[in-house]
Amino acid sequence: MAVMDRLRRVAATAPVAVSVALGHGADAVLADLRADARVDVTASPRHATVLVVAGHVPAAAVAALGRVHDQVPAPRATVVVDGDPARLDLPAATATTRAALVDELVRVHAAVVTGQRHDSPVGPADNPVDWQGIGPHGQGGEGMMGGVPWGRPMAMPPTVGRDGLALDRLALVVGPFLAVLPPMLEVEVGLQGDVLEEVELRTVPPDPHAPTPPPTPVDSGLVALAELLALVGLGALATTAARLARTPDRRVEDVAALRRRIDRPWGLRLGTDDLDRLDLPGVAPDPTDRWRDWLASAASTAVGDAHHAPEPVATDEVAAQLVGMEVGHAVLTLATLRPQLAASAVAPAVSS
Amino acid sequence: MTGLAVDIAFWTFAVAAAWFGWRVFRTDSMVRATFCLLASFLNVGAIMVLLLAEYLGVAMFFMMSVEMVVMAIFMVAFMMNPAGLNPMEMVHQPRAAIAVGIGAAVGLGVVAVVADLPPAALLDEAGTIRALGNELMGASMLLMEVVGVTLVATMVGAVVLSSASGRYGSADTGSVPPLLDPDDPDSRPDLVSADGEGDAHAGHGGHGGHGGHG
Amino acid sequence: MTGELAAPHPVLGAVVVLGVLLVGTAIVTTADAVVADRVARRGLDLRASLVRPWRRIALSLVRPQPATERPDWGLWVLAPAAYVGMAAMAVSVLPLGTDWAVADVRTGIVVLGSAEVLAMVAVYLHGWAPNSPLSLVGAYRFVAAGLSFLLLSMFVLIAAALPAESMSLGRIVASQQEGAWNVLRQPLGLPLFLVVALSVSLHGPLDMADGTDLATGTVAESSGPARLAWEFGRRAMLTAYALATAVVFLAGPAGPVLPGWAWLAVKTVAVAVVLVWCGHRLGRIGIQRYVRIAWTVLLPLSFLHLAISGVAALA
Amino acid sequence: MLGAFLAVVVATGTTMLLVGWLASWGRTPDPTEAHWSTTLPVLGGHEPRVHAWNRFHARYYPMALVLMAFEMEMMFMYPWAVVFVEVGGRALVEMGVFLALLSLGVLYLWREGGLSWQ
Amino acid sequence: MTIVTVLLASAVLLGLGTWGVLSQQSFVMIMMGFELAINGVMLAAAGVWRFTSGGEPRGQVLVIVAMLVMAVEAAIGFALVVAVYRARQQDTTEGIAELSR
Repeated sequence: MAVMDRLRRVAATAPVAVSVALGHGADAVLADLRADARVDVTASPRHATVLVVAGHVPAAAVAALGRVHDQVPAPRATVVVDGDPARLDLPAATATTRAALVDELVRVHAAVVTGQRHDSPVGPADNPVDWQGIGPHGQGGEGMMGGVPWGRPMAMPPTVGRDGLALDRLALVVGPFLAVLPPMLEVEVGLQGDVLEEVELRTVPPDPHAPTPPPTPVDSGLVALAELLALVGLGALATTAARLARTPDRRVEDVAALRRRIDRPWGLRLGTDDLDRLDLPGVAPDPTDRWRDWLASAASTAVGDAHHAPEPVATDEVAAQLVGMEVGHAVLTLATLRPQLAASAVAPAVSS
Repeated sequence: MTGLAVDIAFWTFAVAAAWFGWRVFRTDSMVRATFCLLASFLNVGAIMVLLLAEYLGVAMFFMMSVEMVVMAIFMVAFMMNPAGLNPMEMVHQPRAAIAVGIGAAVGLGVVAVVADLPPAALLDEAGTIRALGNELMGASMLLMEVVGVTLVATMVGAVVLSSASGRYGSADTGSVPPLLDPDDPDSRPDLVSADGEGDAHAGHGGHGGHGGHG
Repeated sequence: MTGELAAPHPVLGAVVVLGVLLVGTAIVTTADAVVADRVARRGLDLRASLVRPWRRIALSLVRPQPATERPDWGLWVLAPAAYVGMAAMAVSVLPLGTDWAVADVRTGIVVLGSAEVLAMVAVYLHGWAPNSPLSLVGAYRFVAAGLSFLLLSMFVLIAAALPAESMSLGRIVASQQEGAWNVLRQPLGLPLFLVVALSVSLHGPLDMADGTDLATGTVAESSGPARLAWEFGRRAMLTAYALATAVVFLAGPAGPVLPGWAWLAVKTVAVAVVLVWCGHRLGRIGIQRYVRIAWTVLLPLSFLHLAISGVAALA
Repeated sequence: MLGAFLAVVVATGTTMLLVGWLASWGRTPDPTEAHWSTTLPVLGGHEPRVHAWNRFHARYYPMALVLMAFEMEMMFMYPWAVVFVEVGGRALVEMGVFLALLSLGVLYLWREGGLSWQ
Repeated sequence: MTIVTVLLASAVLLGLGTWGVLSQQSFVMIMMGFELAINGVMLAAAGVWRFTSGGEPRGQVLVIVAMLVMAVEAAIGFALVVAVYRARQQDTTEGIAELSR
């Protein structure tokens, strides 16, 4: 056990593995966490030690937040930034401010790793669906497709597929706290293989009486760029982008330097050049042009030009464009629409 | 390795090959079944190495792994309930099958024991690969080219049969959805018949080919 | 160096192979941290770069592996074991010094190929086992890539066997010492093989199974020691393929003054650093584009490579 | 020769055992014993409606089938490579014809769109 | 390890394969049975080559041909499964029999 104790002490000094649950208007916190070397932002809550809840989480998303909270392996802890843990049904969570966040994370992480803190799961301990012992094998039902093994039904009956092969369709709702998606976005997909056959896109709107968020002190385009870079596996460059995003007086040269490193056929464009072009009002059709716009805007706001807020997009129109895409393509496409989707979450656009 | 070690290794591999071969048909999970078959192949490959057919044995590993990965893809694609979450028996005539299987094994076993094959040991244990190469470049040259033609025919046949739309129109014209319950002919879900929409682009190579329809 | 290479006792050989994988993983992990900090321009705190990965490993060891709703535990444990096992299999047939290998089998390149294909099986199982949608998509994505890069790696290795007149990797090194290094006489082979190395070891920009766009795909449901085992596998596989690259194209242990194993280590580390650097500068390519390029560009290139190597071997 | 393979088996087996031991450390063998809400797959907050284990539509199945036939040529190529220098130019021509033949199959696959997602 | 023991092992594999082919209903499982049987055949061929041929390379070619048969069978078999499924949405032999009426 002495070995484990020593390991725990070393582990307590490791970068804090953080899963970030983003509410509305939390870009600044995300940029802080990405830019800080004391923190590792994980893509899956399973890899995290601490869950960070940032921004305004509407009441409609509280149940989903609880499920993400439980997916962080125990022992776990939650830190809520500028919010009220009780409102989120996470009674054990720590509240802190954006300024003190990383220091608090280091402290909480050490406490979790050394066994001094553990937030209990908030979801049910047993599957609410009663399935055990029903059916000849305990699968919860009769017949080949009638069972509900482990409380979950068999796949939906096959429907007509895009290429005429009607295989099972996975019906999933992805989001609103999946790190690969823009914040507060729920994607309801019918997945056949790795292709999206049906897509419905929903944003979770802020609560009616939610406090108006203060103007974001970061450049949302650069935050979106950092997320896009992380999604194509360029985590180190994402750090650079996030650092630039939170530097209020960033220099044009720095933005240009970042652009030189990623805007090349073998850089970020290796991931985005191949994405399908989009036909949406107010959005550049070419996926690469969309992040080039973010860089251009970041360079111009640095020298004091007026900052253009992104136009909201109609989610059903975006969803229509996603049909038929491979999962990875769809994720990257949504990431290139991050500012627009954030805008439409607050002020939904009407379908044209 | 001495003769005894080789014997022990042989029996280990032989029993493992047979056991995995049996598990193939006794597991609920299709993925497990497929990779049990792979394990059976790997054990036979190991026996081949013990038989000094070094190249063939190692090539078994290589060839059969690829084949079983492809097999797994198709198993999971076409077997309902591929993980066996909801256990079921998908067999018919089980008794007859067992009888025939045992009969085949016993019959061949008797032949193996009774037949008096004249022993002739390997002349050149170190040169088996080179001999195979010279055979393929020499006497079996024609065989190799015939194999080439066969494989091309296989590839073309596989593409023609499996692709969504051939030059004679969509392959799924007139398709019907399956029965939800195999015993109940009325359980066919009432779905829109496949009209081939959405795969008109599948006949053109080279591009991702995703429109906004589907 | 014309005959078969000397071999240590099998048990000692296993220790050597494990040692190579562990040391290689340590070097790759360190290189990864240093390159990441350089690319991120985090300043030149080399000590922080060097210490951070070890602390992360300690963190993994003290974290638990959560269950998913209905996983296939057997396959979930088998997958990382098989994946690292295949890296070990690859290392065991590679010459590790001037005149010795753990196992200089005559069918070395076929064993290397088998290790690669079985590694594909392991990755597939790793994505299948947790019964999670994103992991499953990662597994299938990798199989698409695997079925595409397989042919490249085979053609490249067969081309290397041509001048050696043998499938033994020891002979392939010897033939390079007698003639020119393969990087010179088979110039197309090295880039093609690096593509294979990145793909099979799941490193960026070709990390198809564990991509961050799938919330890390097959590893998305893993935590703690199980995840550590998988990450060890990725880096061990990178080590094995960097080693194979050094042996097949850079004449492995050949070189003046220094002992053979030292030259091999230098060349391997150089290849590994190049691969790691690629991962931090190149974005992940989409799977459909990958498959298309592999079959329509890289496969014809590998035919050309085979022709060039054949003519060069006869000349 | 068998001694060399014994070494391969021992090295591979030892490594697999050790890593398997590491990977099985701290597993809960029975998932029903775990707190249920912690066992849901990672989807960002929602419960999946069905198990992930269903008939998965691999979109590249024509490519997989063609590969299965195509890789059979490897069986011939490895021994060919060993005797290549010995046989000389004839071997180059013969394998060239063989590969050219097989490339027709790949060409057909590409022309029929089998390389793009179905 | 003698020719008899090798042939016995291959007979067991062949018997298991036959049992699988006859008892399974689904196409893909039947193909697995075939492959297992061919597995036994390959083992027998390798054994005969080792113990009775004196190193005749054609014995090895026979094993390669058996592998080839397996690959062709699998490729065409799966393509047929796809075609049949596309046309009839069925993956079992019984399903086809019912629908042909």
